[in-house]
Amino acid sequence: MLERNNIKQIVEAALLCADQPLSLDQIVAVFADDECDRVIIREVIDEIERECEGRGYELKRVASGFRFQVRQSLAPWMSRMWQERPPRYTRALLETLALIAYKQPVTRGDIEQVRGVSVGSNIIRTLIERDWIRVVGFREVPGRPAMYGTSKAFLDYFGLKALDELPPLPEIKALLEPIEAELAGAGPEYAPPLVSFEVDDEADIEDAVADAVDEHGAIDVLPVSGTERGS
Amino acid sequence: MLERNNIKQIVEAALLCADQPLSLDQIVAVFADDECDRVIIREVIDEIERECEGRGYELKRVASGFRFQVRQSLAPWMSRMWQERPPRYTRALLETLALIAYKQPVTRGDIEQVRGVSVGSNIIRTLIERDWIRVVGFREVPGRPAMYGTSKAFLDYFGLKALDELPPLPEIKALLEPIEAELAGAGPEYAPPLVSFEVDDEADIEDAVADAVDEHGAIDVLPVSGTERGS
Amino acid sequence: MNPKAESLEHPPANVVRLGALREQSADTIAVVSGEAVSELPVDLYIPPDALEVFLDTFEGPLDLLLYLIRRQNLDILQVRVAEVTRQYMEYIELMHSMQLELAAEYLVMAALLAEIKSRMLLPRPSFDEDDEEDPRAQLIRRLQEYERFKTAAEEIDQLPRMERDIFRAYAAAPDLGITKAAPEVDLKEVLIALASVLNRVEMFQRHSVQLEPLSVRERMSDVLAQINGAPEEFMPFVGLFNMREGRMGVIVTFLAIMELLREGLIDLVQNEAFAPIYLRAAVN
Repeated sequence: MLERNNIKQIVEAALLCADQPLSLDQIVAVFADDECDRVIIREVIDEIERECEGRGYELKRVASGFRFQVRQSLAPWMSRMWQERPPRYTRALLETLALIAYKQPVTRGDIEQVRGVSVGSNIIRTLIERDWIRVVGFREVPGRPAMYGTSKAFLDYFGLKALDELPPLPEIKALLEPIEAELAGAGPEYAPPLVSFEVDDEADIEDAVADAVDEHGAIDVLPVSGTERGS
Repeated sequence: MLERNNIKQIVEAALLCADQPLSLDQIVAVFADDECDRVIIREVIDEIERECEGRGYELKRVASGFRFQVRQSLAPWMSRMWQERPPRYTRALLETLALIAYKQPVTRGDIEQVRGVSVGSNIIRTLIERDWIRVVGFREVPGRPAMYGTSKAFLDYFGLKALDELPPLPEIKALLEPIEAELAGAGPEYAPPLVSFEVDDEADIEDAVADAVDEHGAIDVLPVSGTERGS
Repeated sequence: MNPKAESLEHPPANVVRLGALREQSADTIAVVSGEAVSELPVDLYIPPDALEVFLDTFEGPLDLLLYLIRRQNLDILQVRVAEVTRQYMEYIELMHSMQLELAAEYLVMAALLAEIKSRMLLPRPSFDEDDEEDPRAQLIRRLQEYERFKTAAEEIDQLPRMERDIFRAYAAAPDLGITKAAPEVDLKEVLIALASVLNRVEMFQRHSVQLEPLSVRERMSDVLAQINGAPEEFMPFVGLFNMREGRMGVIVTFLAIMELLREGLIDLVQNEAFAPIYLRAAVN
C-alpha cells in the first residue's frame, strides 16, 4: 500500500498528463493492485478538488470522467495566447495525414515504415485534436498499436463527399512533376532571396543574424560594406 | 493593475494550457500593458515554483521557457497510462545527434568522418522533423554542404536549459597503450618491461605463459637461452 | 609443423593476446619448444554462427574494431591479414543481402588494416619523414574519437526525455468564445506531401506502395470502428451492411471486410453451417 500523500500526487499527475478526461476506472488502473484501493482514490480526488480553490484551474467532472480545466473567468487572458496567426502544419504532418487517408487503417509503425522516419506523437495528437483522424481499432500484435483512419470532419474540411473523391495515385504523381521541373530548371541560376540588415555596432551582428534566421530560416551571411555588395 | 493573486492564477493557467514551454516574454504578453509588470511576473513564477512542493508536478525551466511537468519520480505510474511504448531511437540516430550536439556546427561529412559510415538521409530528416536539429549555414567548400546545429526543441525534449547541461563529452580513453606511447615519441626505443620466467620442462611453457599473461596482461615472448638474452 | 606450435595457434577458449610485439626480425617472433613461430596465435574474434547477430549490432567498421579491441582483446596491429580478409569477406557476403552500402566501409577498413600490417613488415623508414602520418596513429585517433561520441550517444539515451520519462502537465483551456485558430490547409498541399513521400519510397526501394481503392479503405476504417465500438465482443456480419447504399455500397463493405480479414485485423466466427456470421477484432 502506498502512502496516502503519494497516492494523491500520482492521481494529480495522472489527471494532468492525460490528454483526455480520466474515469475512476482509468485512474485505478494506473496503480498496481496492492498499491491502493478505490475508496482512497475517491477520497483523494475530493481532496484534490478542494485544494484547487484559489488556483487558476479546477477539477471538472465531465461525462467521461475527471479533468483539470482552467477557470472560465480566466478565458480572456487565455484567448490572448492564441490570437497570433496560427502556425503552419509541418511537412511531416501533411505526409502523415495523406498516408492515413490513402492507407487506412494504419498504425504509426506502418506510417514510419513508408516514410522511413519516426512519427512524433505530437503529430498524431494534433491530427486527433483537429478531429481529422480517429482511432478505429488496435492491431493485435505486441504493444497493441492503435490503427488510425480519417473522419467525417476530414472529408468535410476538404469538401469531399467520400474518400474516393481524392485523386488516384498516378494523378498525384503528376502533381509533383511541374514542381520538380521548376527546381531542375532553376539549376545553378537559383538565387535565394536576399535579406539585408544594417548594424551599427559589431556586437549587434549576432542578434541581427539570429532574428533574421528566426524569420527566414537558414541564411547565409555575405559581407557587405557601405552600399557595396559582396558577390 | 491586477491583484497579485489574480496575476498568479493567470500565469499558472497560461502555463498549464500552453502547448509549448512559455518564455517570460510570452507570459508577459498574456497581460494587457497596464495589468502588471515584468518584475511581479518574475516573483509570481518563483512563488508558483515553490508552491509545487509536495504536489505531483513541478515547474521546470527548459531552453525555451517554463513548463509544468510531472515529477520525475512518478514517471513509472504515468507510463502505465499509455498503451503505446515510447519511441526508441537507433544508435545511428543517437550517435548522429551526439555529434551534432557536441560538435556543432557540423556537416554530414564531418559526422561520417567520425562514425566511419555514411549517415542515412532518413536520420537527418527525422532529426529535422523532430525539430531537434536545423540547418545553421553552409560550409563554403565545393558542394556547399549544410551545417547542422541543435535547436531549443532538442533541449526542451531532454529537459535541459542550455547545451552546457549535457553530460560532458567523454574524455579520450587509452587504446593500445604501447603503440600510443611509441607514436607519442618514445619511438623505436620504447621497451616494454621484461618479465622473465624459467621453465624446466618444455611442456610447462604454455602454463607459464598463461600465468604471466594473467599477471601482466599482454606479453611478448622472446627467445632466451641460458643466461643470454635475445634482442 | 610442430604440434606445440599448432596448438598455440588455436588456443582453446580465451584468446591469448601477445601484444606489443613488433616484427622487427620479420620472420622469427618467438621460439616455442625450440621451434621458430612465425605466425601469431591470435585467433579472431567472432564465432561465425554469431555473425548475423553481430552485424545488426555494429554501427560500422569502427564500432566493430572497437569491440574487437575492447572486448575481445584483439590487437588490431597483430592481426593476420589473411584471416581479417577472410572474415571481412564473410561480412561483406552477408551484408550483400542486407544493406549494400555498408559493405564498402568495411572493405575500406580491411584494406587499412592490411596496409598497416604490410608497412610493419617492411623495413622501418627513417623516423622524421613527417610527410605522411603513421596510419596506425591515424586509426587509433579515429577509434578514440569515435568511442567518445559512441559513449556520448549512450549518455544522451539515458537522459530523462519527453514521451518516456518526462510528462508535461496540461489542463484543458476554458471555453474561449473564439475557437482556437487552426492552420488552414489546402488539399493540394496534402496531395503534394503524399506524392513526395511516395517518390522517396520509390527512390529507396523498388516495390511501390500498394493501395486499395479508396472507398474500400475508408469502409475498412468504418467497419473497424463499428466493431470496436460494439458493446459486445461480436458484431453480426449482416449488421454491417446498409441496404440503402445499394448494390455498390454492399460490395464496398464486403470488399472492406475481406481486406480486413486478409490483413488479419478481424476474425469471422460462425458456430455451425448456415448459422449467423459474427465479426470481432482479431485476437492472437
